[in-house]
Amino acid sequence: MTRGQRLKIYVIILLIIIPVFLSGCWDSIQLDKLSIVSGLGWDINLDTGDVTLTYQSIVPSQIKSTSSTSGSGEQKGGGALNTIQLDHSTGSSPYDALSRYTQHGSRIPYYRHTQVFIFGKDGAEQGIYPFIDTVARNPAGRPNILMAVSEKKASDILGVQNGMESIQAIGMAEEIKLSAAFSKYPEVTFLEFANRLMSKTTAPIAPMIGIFLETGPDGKKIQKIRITGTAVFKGDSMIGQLNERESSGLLWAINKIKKGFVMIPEASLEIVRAKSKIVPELQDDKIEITIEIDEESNLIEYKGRKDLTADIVQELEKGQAKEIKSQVMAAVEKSFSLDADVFGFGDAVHRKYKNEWKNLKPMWDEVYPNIKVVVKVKTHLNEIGDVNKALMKK
Amino acid sequence: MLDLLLKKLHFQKMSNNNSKKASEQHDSPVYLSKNLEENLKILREVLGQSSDVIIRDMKIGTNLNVAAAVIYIDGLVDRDLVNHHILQPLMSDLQLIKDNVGQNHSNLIDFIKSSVLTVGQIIGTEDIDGVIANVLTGHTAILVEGVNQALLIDAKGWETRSLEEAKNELAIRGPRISFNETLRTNTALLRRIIRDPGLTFESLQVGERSKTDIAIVYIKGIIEDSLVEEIKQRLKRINTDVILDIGYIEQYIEDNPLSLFSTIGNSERPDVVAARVLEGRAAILVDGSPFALTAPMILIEGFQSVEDYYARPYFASFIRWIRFLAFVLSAFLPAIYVALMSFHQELLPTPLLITVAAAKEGIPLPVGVEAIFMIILFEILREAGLRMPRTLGQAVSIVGALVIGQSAVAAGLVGAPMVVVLATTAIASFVAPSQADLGALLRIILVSVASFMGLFGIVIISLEILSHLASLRSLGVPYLSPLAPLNIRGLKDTLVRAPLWTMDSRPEPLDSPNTRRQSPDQMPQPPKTKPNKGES
Amino acid sequence: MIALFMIGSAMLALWPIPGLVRKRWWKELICFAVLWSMGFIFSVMLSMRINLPPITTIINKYITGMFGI
Amino acid sequence: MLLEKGKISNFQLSVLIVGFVFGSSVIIPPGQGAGHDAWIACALGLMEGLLIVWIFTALAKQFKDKTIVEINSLVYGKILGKCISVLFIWYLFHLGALVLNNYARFFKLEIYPATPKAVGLLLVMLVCASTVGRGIEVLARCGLILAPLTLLVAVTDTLLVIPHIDLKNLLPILDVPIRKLLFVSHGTASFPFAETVAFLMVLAFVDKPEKGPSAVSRGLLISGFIFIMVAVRNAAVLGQMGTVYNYPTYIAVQVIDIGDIFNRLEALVAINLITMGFIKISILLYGTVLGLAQVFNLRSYRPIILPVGILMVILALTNVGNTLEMLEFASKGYSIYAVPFQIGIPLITLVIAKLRKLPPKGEVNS
Repeated sequence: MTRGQRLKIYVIILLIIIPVFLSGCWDSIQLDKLSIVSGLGWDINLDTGDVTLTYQSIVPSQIKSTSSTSGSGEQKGGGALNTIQLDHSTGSSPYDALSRYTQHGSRIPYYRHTQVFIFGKDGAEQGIYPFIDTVARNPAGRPNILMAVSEKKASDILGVQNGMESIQAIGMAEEIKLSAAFSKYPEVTFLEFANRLMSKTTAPIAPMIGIFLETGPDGKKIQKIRITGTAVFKGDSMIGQLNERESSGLLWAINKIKKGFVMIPEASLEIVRAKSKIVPELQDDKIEITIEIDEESNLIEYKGRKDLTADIVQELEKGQAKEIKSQVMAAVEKSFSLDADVFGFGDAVHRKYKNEWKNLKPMWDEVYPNIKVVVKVKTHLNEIGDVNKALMKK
Repeated sequence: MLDLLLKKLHFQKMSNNNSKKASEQHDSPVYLSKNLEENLKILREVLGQSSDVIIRDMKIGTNLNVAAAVIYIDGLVDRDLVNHHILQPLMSDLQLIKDNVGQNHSNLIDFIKSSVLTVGQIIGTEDIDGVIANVLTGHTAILVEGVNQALLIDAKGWETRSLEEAKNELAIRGPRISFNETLRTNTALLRRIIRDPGLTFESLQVGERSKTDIAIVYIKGIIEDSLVEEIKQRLKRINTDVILDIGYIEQYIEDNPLSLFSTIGNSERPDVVAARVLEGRAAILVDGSPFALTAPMILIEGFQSVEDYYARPYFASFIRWIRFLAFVLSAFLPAIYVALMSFHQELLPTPLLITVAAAKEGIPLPVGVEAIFMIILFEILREAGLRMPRTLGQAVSIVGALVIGQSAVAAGLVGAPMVVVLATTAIASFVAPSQADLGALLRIILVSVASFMGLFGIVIISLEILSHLASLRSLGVPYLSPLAPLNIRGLKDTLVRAPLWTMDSRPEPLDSPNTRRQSPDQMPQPPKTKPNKGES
Repeated sequence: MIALFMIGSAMLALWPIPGLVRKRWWKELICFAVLWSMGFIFSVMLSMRINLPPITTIINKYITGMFGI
Repeated sequence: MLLEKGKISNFQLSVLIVGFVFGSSVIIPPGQGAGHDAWIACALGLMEGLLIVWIFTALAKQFKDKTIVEINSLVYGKILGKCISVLFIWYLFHLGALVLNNYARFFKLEIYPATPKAVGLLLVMLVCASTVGRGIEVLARCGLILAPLTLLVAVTDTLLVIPHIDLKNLLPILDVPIRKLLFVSHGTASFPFAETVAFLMVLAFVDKPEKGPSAVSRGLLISGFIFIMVAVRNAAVLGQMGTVYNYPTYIAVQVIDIGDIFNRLEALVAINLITMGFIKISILLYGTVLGLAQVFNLRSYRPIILPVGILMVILALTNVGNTLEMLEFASKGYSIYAVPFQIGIPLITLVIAKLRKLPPKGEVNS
């Protein structure tokens, strides 16, 4: 090897090493310097207009101790909040509040694993655009973080220890997902929320979370959280909410039914497959929307005490269709009264009639409550269960 | 051939300042004189007073009137052979012959050669340097008074290790045998597998003082000729004292000696070497080394195991992928872990992150330092386990298991996840043992870069490695072939191990003049069905 | 920072120059030296926070002005 | 004096084209300006791109074994030819700086907010420079390994994101005004498809030059189809937000969540960006230094790789004031700025060469 070659090799090594090592670790941060924020709550003080952010952060050392002494499970459900820690900070804007975290935290908050954003009802009614903007602008805001509105202040909800999960926010996210999986309330990610916000006509929605009290085994009251409804937004501010029935009606209409149950007076049916379609029809200035629902179900509960016959099955199918229809209509009525297009009828019209849409769009608020909605439900009962006769006849 | 050796010998003598006299004497070939005493004097002078040099004076002939001498090196010759087939015929059998071969000395030596000695290979030489060189390699020389010619008898025989089972390249199916340290044995092992007349062992001697025998193995007609020439050129360029092992040769003839990657393969198994030679490669055998070098080598060879070809194709392909995966894991896993833990925490699924964060709590070292500490600890343990006498190995493993596995975690020096990562890495690195040292180097480089730049650093270094690999050639064959440059047919033995009957041609990058290695369409077919006995 | 650039650039210069001088490739050496010194001056300016003109922005302004997009 | 002794096969050329076209478009999918009609813009842009490819490959086919610099010297004469060559080389150089700038902005925003841009760019540049120094063959081999991996990742990402796809988001088709659509699709043609004009520096080293055009268009088609797929995917997954995000692909992949395990895969996109950007930057750097070496009649292009690379990094660091100006340029100015280089120089050169009946028949055969 000649001297030149050797020199070259040294130079290559230096050229590679020097930038790498001098560059140091600008972005390197150890896990024990981070406070992993699992849930973030947003409240507005109605008097001052100040924003209060509530961080629910994970306390790793506690998780370590609970997992190593796994016997102490009975503490959960009403026990002390040891795996999470709540912090509040107040500022004039979301980022102002975020920046004040440094005043009371020992670790840098880390938002890339946040599971839910909770908006206090008061705050949501004031408009949450500043927060949405911050999340969308910031690379830490992932598109599939769940959004929810709390009946009370978000800071209260985030403090309630919830069931089996050691991290409350994860539990809450799972709860929302479960309720959506069983077609009770919608599961709304940040991306969906932002998309509805962007469409100008479609109203954003989010599930609502409330606290209820339960009597524990030792007679003490235990706080638990439950999903109670669907918040309806107009633009970025909340204007009303749908109850349980209306919420599932909404889900039927926007094709978000996965599994779940339909209860009719004589029986309960388990949904196997459901599909819906919003078909707009534009004639002159009249808009007619047809919601076509196609559903298949299994029978899982029959109170009739009769042997099943084809007639009864047909009756059940009809009853089911009626029930679904009434749910959807309830949601439609409510949305008309709120004048909020939660179903995305506007977008459906846009998709089909893009030229006419230009005129319709500015006056959608006036047009919307006058839309004629027709619900067509096709149901089919597949299975009747493991028994084919009633166990006890009338 | 001999000329070449002599030239080398002279060159060495000339450069040898210690024996100036000798160098003056041997400037030009020195021939034997007819005077035995004189010959022996020169020999004694050159070979010195070494105790293993045996010069046996004797009188031979019917009347015991001819002085002669047998010269050999004790330990290099088969004593039985020398005693019974050289000394005995010379000293006693020759007496019994009443013929009048008597006084004519030149007749005598021809007679000895043709009728007396009962050994196989005998050559005559008139050159004293030739005598010395051959005696040093284990020949036995006979000098007779009045004759300027010496007989060199091949009666080599020394203690060797017996043939043993392969220790490094294990296979469940397939032959067990491996090379040993004797060149002849090794060539015989190959010859027994390939009985093709084209199989050629070309001999060279390398090493100014060691004069180690080297054989280049190839099959005429299958190998591309320029390849052999190139290897010969590179071997001839070597000018060093001694070749102790084949590793010396490897380092002297590599294409890119500064690369992390070895561009010359090695194997201790005759079947592997035979297979590679039959693909159109050359092998190099060195006396004294139980390994053979094979060249050219491509990257993929490191991940092929001999057993791939003995087992059925599906599992072989699967295992080959496992080997790739294991290598990638062994090189990249700690680096990726470090990058994820200190830069990209968002890339871990949340539950995993929480678990890891809990384990990381209270550990004082940054992950990068932790990883480097553990890697070095592991390498120390591995080295200790290797070098330690067998009986102490157990102690090492106990201490290692305790130190790494238990105490470090319990003391809160390293996190449990890091131990899991390192253990996975360590096990993965044993899957492709030939690449283990490479994996260790890459691992430490990547971990250092990852702890400074995260995934970006890892990718940048990987790109540099890739571009380096793409630029490597082994004796003109691109190192990454058949992947890049792409050779679809070559992929049959790269990404999968296709059934043997589909691999009709030799690897294309080797440019073999005889590309076809079997007739196509050999897929086994069941016999055209005769009606089943039971049914008819 | 400036010192870093100096070291880096000096090493960069060390790389090909010996080979070029040995081969007596003067033309290449001049080319290298010109480009290298340009890079050196610019990087020193950068590290001293002297703003260089944003070329792309200028091109963009010119083009959009010309075509009135 | 041969500056480049390597030869690449036509297949390798196609693969390089794929890698090059992917380049920084891995994260900035073409046609974003057309909203959910991006895929139409993409398809139209692909067609225009093929047209442009036809022009410059015809030129390269006319002059086998000649790079654009040598062609220019033949067609326009020594002085004028070299002036035009320098213009073309400036384009390659500037384009390289733009790609580097994209690179730096992405990493600065999404992954390494605290690390100075210069460090990352210098590292990338070092790797590119060392690869360029090893010649076009090595670059082609790297492409052979990297491009299929990228394709695989792009397709896998798309498959994994299928549960989140809502094809309704693509409706109504042709929602944007035609004029805007055409402008955007021309923008799509100029970035990235017609940027393959840089291969005028590479086509000379293809082993079967008569099949060069088909190899280039094949590569363009493959990457074009992937882009159409990506455009459909992004629009269908992200809906209207797809038009707002700077890096929609990166966000679309973040949506993936299969069984709570296969999630947070966006690193794959970032890795794709590094690898494909590596190929694009390397080719542009290669074109620049080779062109410069030919203009100045150097005996080797290797000594000037690093200085040119450093200059490219400096240009990348200074060429725009802020991200907004860059987006402005990418969506408006660039599609016009690129026309003289992508269409003008090859077309005019081709026409003049045809008129002057260059190259003379005998020379080609030799």
